[in-house]
Amino acid sequence: MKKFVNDPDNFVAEMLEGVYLANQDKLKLVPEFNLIHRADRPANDKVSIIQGSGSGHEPAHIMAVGPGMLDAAAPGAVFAAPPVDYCYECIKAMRSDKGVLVLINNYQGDRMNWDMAVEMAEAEGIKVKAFIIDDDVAVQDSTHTVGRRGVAGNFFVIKACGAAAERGASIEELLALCEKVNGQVRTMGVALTSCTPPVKGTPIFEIGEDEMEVGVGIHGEPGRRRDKIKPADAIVDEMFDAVAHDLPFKTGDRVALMINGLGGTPVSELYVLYRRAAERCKEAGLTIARNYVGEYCTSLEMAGASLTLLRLDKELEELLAAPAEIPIRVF
Amino acid sequence: MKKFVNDPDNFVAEMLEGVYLANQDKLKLVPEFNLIHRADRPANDKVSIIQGSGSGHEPAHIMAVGPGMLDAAAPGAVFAAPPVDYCYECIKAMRSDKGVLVLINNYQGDRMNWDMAVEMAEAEGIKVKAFIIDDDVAVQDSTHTVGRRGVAGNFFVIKACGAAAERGASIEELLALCEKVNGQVRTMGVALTSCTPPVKGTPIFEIGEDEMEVGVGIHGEPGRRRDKIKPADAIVDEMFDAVAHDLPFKTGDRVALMINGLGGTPVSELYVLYRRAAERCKEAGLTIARNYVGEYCTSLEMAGASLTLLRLDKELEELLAAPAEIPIRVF
Amino acid sequence: MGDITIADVERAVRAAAGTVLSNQQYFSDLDGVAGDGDFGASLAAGFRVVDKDFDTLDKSSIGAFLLKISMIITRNVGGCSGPIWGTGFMRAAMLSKEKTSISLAELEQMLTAAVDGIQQRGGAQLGDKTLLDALIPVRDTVKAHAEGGADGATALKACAEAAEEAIERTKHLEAKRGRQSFTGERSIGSLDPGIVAIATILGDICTEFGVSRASKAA
Amino acid sequence: MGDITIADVERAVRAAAGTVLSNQQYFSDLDGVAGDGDFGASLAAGFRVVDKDFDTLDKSSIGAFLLKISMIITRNVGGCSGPIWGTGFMRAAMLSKEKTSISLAELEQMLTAAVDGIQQRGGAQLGDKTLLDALIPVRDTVKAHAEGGADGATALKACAEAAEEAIERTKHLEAKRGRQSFTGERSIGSLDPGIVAIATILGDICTEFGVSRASKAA
Ligand SMILES: Nc1ncnc2c1ncn2[C@@H]1O[C@H](COP(=O)(O)OP(=O)(O)O)[C@@H](O)[C@H]1O
Ligand SMILES: Nc1ncnc2c1ncn2[C@@H]1O[C@H](COP(=O)(O)OP(=O)(O)O)[C@@H](O)[C@H]1O
Ligand SMILES: [Mg+2]
Ligand SMILES: [Mg+2]
Ligand SMILES: [Mg+2]
Ligand SMILES: [Mg+2]
Repeated sequence: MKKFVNDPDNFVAEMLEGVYLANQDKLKLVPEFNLIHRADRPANDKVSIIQGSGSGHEPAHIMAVGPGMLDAAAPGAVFAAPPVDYCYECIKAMRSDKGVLVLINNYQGDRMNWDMAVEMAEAEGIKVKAFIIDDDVAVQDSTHTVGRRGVAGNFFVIKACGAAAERGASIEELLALCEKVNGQVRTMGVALTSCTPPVKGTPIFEIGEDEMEVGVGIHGEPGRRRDKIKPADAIVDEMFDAVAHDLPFKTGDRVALMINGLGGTPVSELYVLYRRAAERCKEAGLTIARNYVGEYCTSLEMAGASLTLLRLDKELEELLAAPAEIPIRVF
Repeated sequence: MKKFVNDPDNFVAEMLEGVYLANQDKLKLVPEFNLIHRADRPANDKVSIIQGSGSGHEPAHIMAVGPGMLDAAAPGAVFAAPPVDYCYECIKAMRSDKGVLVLINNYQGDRMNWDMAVEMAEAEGIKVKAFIIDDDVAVQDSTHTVGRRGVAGNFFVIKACGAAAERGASIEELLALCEKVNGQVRTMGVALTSCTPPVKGTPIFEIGEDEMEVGVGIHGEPGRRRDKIKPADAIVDEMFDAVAHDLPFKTGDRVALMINGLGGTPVSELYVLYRRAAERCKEAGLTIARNYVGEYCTSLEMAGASLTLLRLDKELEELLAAPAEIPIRVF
Repeated sequence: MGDITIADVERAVRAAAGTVLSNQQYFSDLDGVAGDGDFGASLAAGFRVVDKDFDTLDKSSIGAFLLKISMIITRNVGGCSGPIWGTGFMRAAMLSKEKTSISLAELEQMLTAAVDGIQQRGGAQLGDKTLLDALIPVRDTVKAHAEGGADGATALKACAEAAEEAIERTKHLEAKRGRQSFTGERSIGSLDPGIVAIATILGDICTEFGVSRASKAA
Repeated sequence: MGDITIADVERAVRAAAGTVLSNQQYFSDLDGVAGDGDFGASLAAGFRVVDKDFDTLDKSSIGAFLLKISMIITRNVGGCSGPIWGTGFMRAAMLSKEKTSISLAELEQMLTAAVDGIQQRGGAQLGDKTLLDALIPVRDTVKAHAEGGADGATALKACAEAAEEAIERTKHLEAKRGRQSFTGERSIGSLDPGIVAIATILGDICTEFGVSRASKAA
């Protein structure tokens, strides 16, 4: 296993401790519940925004905790939704008179655990609301299934709500904002390699040296199909078409464009992808008001990338540009 | 080849175009010379700071171009120092009355090409000075060789000089600052995997599934020895000891600690490494005044990490905290 | 008399814990085929605690005991399995408060309560290729044997076989719940780890009680 | 008479370009052993242009021609090879201005100038396991043949052999320059790509001029 890891069972705990040690002035850590929260929150004059999904998607979500973003995150084991207790303790710790907003990526495990936790918290009179994010266009919606997955698009929900919450938005206003962002954001990803959860110790799926997984999930779930690796531009074209036609995005739209690395792909390649995506936006008459090139929602060390488009309006553009401060810094 | 690439020969050119397209308001691109520079520079009241080495180390150095950091970068092909012409055109484009400071990582190729370019520029009456960075403790210095390699520590030279230059420091003052930073920064890296330059198409070295390269170079040059992969803490201990004993760092020192990912290692693992490094600093009586966990100087998609320690004083602490703005953003 | 004592329940749960711990890798690998490969680790995180704390668990009644099991699983198991298994044990516990022994008919009611709870929690139906496709037939088997007045051993053997059959019967189905559902048609042909887990556990319980039948799935 | 004409120089350079382009992968692989694996690609980036623009290059004199080659290499080749090869051709060009043919003695002076320039540029000495370990013996060979009044073909054959010998002779040495030097003792036993390139080029030039000798290295 080509990983920096001690006892695999301690991987998440040690990562959390590392994040805490690097940000002791700003964050607090409650190890029993994998809980990382802002040292200066909760505050009763601000809605608390929290998220917890499986680990292995860093910087999502523990490294997105900070002013203008999340107030707390309570991740589970790698790729496993947090147990009910983690969710419940996270809500309780971030209790605020203005309420607690739980952002949930649309996976059955995350939903069930958070549902139970929300019920428990409400039973105690805590004001808490949950919102489900499902931006992945790879798996088609269907009444039978749980619906689309929540992937890199969750960044935009977090950022918009985080900014609005700092300005005193009510939980009802934030839920409306979630609806708006989630309704206008679409993502699709492609994997070139598999990834290995430390405890499992072996790759989550097999893939040939010349193969790619189109529409892969951020937990290594298979996507639309297995195919031969194509030139970067052809891959972008497929992701762009899937994403752009889904909403659909239309000539004249102002958009945020995100090229998100899945963990093992270097930023140099992400910019090669961005180049083509920007060309496609231009051809489609979309104006890129803001761009994001880097890692926002990963799958451990998986080599791959996802493309996200978010349709903007004045409010969103302004919220995305608002200041924020998180553990991830570039200088 | 598990890469997002079109024609491998165009990899660097397309990456540069991507960086430009994502930052058209702030950067200019001169494709003939792989030149990326601040759109608002040069300015005669500020020393221009430039760097150019091989590509494949992104975000170093093209994504470090911006206010408070570099004014321009002119990378060569992947892992190859830029040809003399690129260096020369970069100096010329950034010509300033206050002078042009060239930061060079200590590799023979980079030195020879920049030397020739500096000679040519000086012959034209351009005020230009060069500084050689060599922070890597992995390869021992020796009168026979070119000396130590310049690796992730170059970030601190860039950041400190970038901040000082914005405040009007003279080129002589900046050279003194370079001496100070380079004199107090030490780095060592470990690779878990090899990496594949797009044009070469095959890994730069072979390494077993259970092996690591201790003291690897950022171009895949072999390091001190090949060894079995050890627990994360043991790897940190070896890097820390090599780095700390080299200067040496002493009880009471205030330091900047950087855990730099080599490209293919996810940030979750970097924080596992940070955790142990912070423990070691504490044991050694070093106060971590500022920390850096992420990718600063990479080797394409190589899985691995380096540990850098910089001894601080008030001036450096203040310069490192100064504002900067580069293409790499986190929100 | 065919009654199941609290001692039987304890042995069965302990055997189940053994099954989960010794099959962790196998269960995770099954989950890796169409899911995300964490099923074995998730479940083991809970049953490891069950196994460790077993001797100190409240055994004043079957209900009290199962409630503890439910809480341990809810506390320690993430993913889908925490809520699914935690809810199942919880509902079964509700119907066995104060009881120190239960009849097959009462067991059937407990299993029905567990199935209902799991369906409310996760919204899965029979045929969605989840562990319910093993649990529901098992419940029906207990019902039939209870009505027929069979003894526990006979019923247990039949339950293990019913769960075992579910593995192959659902293999060709498309998963509609949990992560495997995202793979859509590609989940067809893969074994559902939850169903395999139920069958393996029942097989090992048979062995534990010396019921002549070795689990094929283990 | 044993003079070397500008036509000979053109053929030799074109043959060298062919060698570099057809051995790009091989040269890079050699560099990958103890270096960074870009030698073949770096050199090819320059000689590809030489080959492409060949017909339009200034051929008014040997010096003018070699100057152009030097400029193309300096412009297009990065890494150590750009300055090293660019400087070498540049210095040789300086001594052949206006000349359309040169004697072996003049060739020896040109090679000496190239060697000196490369040493000034990169500070390498004989035995540092760089292409100088091939170039210097080649220069000495030309000198000996010039003094002995040998003809071009005989000298060329001897030069190719001298370069060829350098490959094995330096194999056990430790690299002191360029990236390979960072590998220290671990560079011992590896072939230096620069030396192999010189030998391969001279071998192919022999073939080009029908001098009875096939390069072993190619
Ligand atoms: N909605 C559901 N109802 C009942 N069982 C389910 C449901 N969703 C998943 N399961 C069972 O859980 C198993 C997967 O468990 P686990 O891997 O822990 O969940 P996750 O999909 O969160 O990784 C599946 O094999 C299936 O049998
Ligand atoms: N200082 C030097 N003087 C002469 N030749 C050198 C020197 N350094 C390196 N070389 C030659 O250049 C070759 C490596 O070229 P190249 O791979 O382009 O350089 P880099 O080390 O920058 O990647 C070596 O095999 C060696 O023969
Ligand atoms: Mg899971
Ligand atoms: Mg090189
Ligand atoms: Mg799973
Ligand atoms: Mg090289």
